[in-house]
Amino acid sequence: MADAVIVVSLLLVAVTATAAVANRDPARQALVLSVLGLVLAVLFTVLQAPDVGLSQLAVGSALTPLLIMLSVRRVKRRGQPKDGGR
Amino acid sequence: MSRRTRLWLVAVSGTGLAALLVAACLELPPFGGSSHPYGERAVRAALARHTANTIASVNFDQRAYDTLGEMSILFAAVLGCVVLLRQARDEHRARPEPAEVDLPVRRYALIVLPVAVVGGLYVIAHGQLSPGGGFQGGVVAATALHLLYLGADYRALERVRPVGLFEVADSLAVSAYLVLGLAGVLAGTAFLANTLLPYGTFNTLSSGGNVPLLNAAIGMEVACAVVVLLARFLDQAVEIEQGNGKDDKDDKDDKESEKENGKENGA
Amino acid sequence: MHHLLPLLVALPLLGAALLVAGGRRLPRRAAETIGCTVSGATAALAITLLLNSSPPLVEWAGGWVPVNGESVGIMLIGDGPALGMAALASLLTSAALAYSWRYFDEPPRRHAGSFPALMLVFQAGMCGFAIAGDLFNAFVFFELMSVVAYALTGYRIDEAKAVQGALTFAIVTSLGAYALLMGIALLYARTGELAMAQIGRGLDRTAVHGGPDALVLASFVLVLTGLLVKAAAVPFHFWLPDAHAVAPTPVCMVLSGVMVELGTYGVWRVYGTVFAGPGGIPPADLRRVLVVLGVLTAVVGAVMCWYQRHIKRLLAYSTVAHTGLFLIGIGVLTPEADDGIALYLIAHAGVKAALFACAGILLDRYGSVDELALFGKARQLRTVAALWGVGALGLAGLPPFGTALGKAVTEEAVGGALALVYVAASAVTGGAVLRVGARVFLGLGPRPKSDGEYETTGAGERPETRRRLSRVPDTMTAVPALLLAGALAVGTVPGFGGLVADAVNEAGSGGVVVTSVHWTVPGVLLGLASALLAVGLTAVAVTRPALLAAPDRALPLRRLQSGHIGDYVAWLLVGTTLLGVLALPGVLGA
Amino acid sequence: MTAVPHVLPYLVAVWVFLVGCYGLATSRNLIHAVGCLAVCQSATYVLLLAVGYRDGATAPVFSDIEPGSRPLVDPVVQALALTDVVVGATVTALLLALVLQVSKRHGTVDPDELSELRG
Repeated sequence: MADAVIVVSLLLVAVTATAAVANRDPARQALVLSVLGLVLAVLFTVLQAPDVGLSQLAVGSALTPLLIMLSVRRVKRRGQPKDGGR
Repeated sequence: MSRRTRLWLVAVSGTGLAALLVAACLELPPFGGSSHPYGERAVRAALARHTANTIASVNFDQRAYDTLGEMSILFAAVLGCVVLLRQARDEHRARPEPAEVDLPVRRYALIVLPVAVVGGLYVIAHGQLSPGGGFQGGVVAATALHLLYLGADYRALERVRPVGLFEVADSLAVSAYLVLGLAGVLAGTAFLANTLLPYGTFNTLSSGGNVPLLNAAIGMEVACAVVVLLARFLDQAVEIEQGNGKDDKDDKDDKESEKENGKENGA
Repeated sequence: MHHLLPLLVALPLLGAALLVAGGRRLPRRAAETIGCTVSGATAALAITLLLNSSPPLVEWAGGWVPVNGESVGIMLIGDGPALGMAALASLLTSAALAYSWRYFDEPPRRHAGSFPALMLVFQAGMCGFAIAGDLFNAFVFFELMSVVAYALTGYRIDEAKAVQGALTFAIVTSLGAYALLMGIALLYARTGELAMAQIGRGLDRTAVHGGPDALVLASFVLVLTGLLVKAAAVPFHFWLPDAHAVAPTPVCMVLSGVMVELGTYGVWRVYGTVFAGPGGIPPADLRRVLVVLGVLTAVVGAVMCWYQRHIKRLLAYSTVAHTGLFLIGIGVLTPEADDGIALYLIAHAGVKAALFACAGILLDRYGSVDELALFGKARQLRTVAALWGVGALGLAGLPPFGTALGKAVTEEAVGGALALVYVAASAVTGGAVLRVGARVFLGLGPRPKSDGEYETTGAGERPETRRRLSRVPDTMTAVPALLLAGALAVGTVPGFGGLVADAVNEAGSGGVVVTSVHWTVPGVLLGLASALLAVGLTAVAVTRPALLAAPDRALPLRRLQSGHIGDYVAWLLVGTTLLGVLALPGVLGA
Repeated sequence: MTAVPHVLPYLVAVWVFLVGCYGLATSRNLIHAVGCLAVCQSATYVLLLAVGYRDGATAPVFSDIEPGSRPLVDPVVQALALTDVVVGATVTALLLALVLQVSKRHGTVDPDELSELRG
């Protein structure tokens, strides 16, 4: 049972990573990356590494995509100088 | 180099590298094997020092010197981001307009926020017992604080988040970690030696000697570092604007950012 | 004594943390004083440890001294080369901080301490990498020095070139670091250990059926990729000119003077302790890998160096060329060559840092580092001109500079055609620097013309000082003068060469070898030959520019340096595969 | 024996690394390139943890199991991976900061349009 879960999550990691690279739009890529973070966290948990899973969840699926989204926003904001508060 | 040439290069060399790596994978010990000499030694050492979570023991005791390096990377990256994302000569700050937030979003954020912050602190505190620790809890607590941006608005966030203070706290946490390490040298044992404090009762909050202290220092460092990082990026995304043609003079910039920094805004 | 080894890391880090903590209130002068003091104290500590490093020091962080030969802690090495590199890094950091004293670009508002703090963290990273005896720990400090280096390279965010160069540097080096980590993971899978010496023993133990297999080869290739990216060997070198040409001058001094060389040092250390045994990579294969890459690097670096007009970029390419020479030296695997390279490396650090310091003075005084734009403009900077000329001759390897001594010893050890590579590469790079000096400081020859569109000009850069200097401050000339004096002392102080050689041999894997390091007649002649060749090249280039101007033949080579991140990543992959191919015969034969 | 093929986890790590490299080399947007670098790095986590796994073992945390009662997975690789995760996040942050400055100074985040440094 556990083995099947490992195989499935490994394959999911491979697929999501490929999707993250194939998505050429950074905003959408950030979403895929956060999914990748989630899938990795699941994989790490079934590999009996809850510590790493937890930090991957916090970093990979929250922090990194958030930073990317903020950067996308900043880059998009160039050219349209006036913008609202959020 | 044209895109086509580059694609060819990547294809050819990627194939070569892939062949090499796959050949190496076939030589690796089979997945799930049982030979982990270092791992078994680490478990024994952790038990000898009354640390229930072996990973915490490896991170904060056996390989605490690695963690020092890692913490310095985080510290350096924060310092680097502060320097790189400073206000350039030709930029000025624009106060973002306060915006209306949907009530459900606001409620959700304001309810989740304290839960998440407390959860983060809990995860930090129990690092040497259960999965979690300074890193995980620090990131969670710091990210949670930014729910305030979602729930209320940017100015509310700015009031509870004096970035300067967090920077200072960040460096103080780094110093604390270093001082704990240096205590070992002063006591005549080795740097970062976990021999000064009693190891305590197995599986309690104060067990493990130095481990909870180092863990707390890391938790504080990570939390502050992530807050500062996110603050710098939010600054860029929301406040700093290119000085389209106006080319502000330095002193004016100074005044504006001084205002930002003094937090005397009455919003 | 050995308990003090980790202080090489802890001391500068503590200084940096205090600088940041006091950042808001700290006036600029206090921040700079603290920076210089801490950095200097660390340098003093490194030198003290170095003087006590025979027999080599070993420290286990956390006091985890091995029981029955096994430990769970991290090993720090304090032998001659490790502490020598740490001392060199510390001295250069101190020199750079002294150079930037009060004159460097205004710090970010309310962060007066951030530049010295970053430099101190950089110093800590370099020292930590130098004394690491544990492979993962080496990776951690590799990352630390890289991360700080990215931030320092992009420090001048108003400059378009600076941020682009820093980004290129960051992406390529990070990818290299991840390759290094993959290699470490493979080694851990095979041996279950992380300390370098233990991994080496583990490889030998598992290789009972004789020789290395694909796993060893792959881990070797991956680890070397990471280290060679840092060392800037062709074809991993593309980031270096882009980054070093744009980084602030004090940072360039450290980057070119010692950080790049730490990559070469890492190759030497990792091969010697991990892969040198019967279960590792056979010596013949390592020789093939390093000599081929080294010759390629030296040639590409020298040729590209000659065709630059951006002065800092020119110096950066000369660093590439010298990296090639260092790689050849450690690649032939003889104790004599190791000694020679150690001397060469120390003296080169002094000379290169001094030259960058002089280039920085030009930038701050004239707002340009372009050879053509500055033609004849710097006539009144007599002192700087003298320093520049002396530095150029030192780079070319004129006896009695330390560069010449190190080069001569290495040339004798490598022998034959490879010695010619040394003479040619040092002559061409020295000649290029001398040519710049003749044109910029003396205004010799006809006014040169731009010779193509595919190049980076150094004109129109912003000075790094608050405003253009009207007078060159004393610190900015004293620092290069001292550095050059140091490079000269390496070659002239009697007994210094022997000391270095003993320290290197004691740490080497070949057991106790007695080598003699001294000036020989052929060595002096070869040094004179390369210096003369450099002067000759300069004379021709200045008087008859058409003769040596960029011919179209060099254009394909220049087009490779496209500034495109995707290209550089592709080249990194090519280099990794090339490493695999070059080292393959030993694995197939086993 | 296990149902997981012996090399699948390693192959997945290799695949993820190479895919990340491919994306990095062909990227048309620097932010996307930084994302690809993060993908490359996740390969290292997968590889490290796969190396440390052990069939039928449990996490090396003794808050709820008796020491010595069950086999344990390797704690060292987990500590290494943990370090690696944090390093990855900080490097990403620094890279993004540089990308922001590139976008301000060059007005583009397409690497094809950055042509100041060459030759």
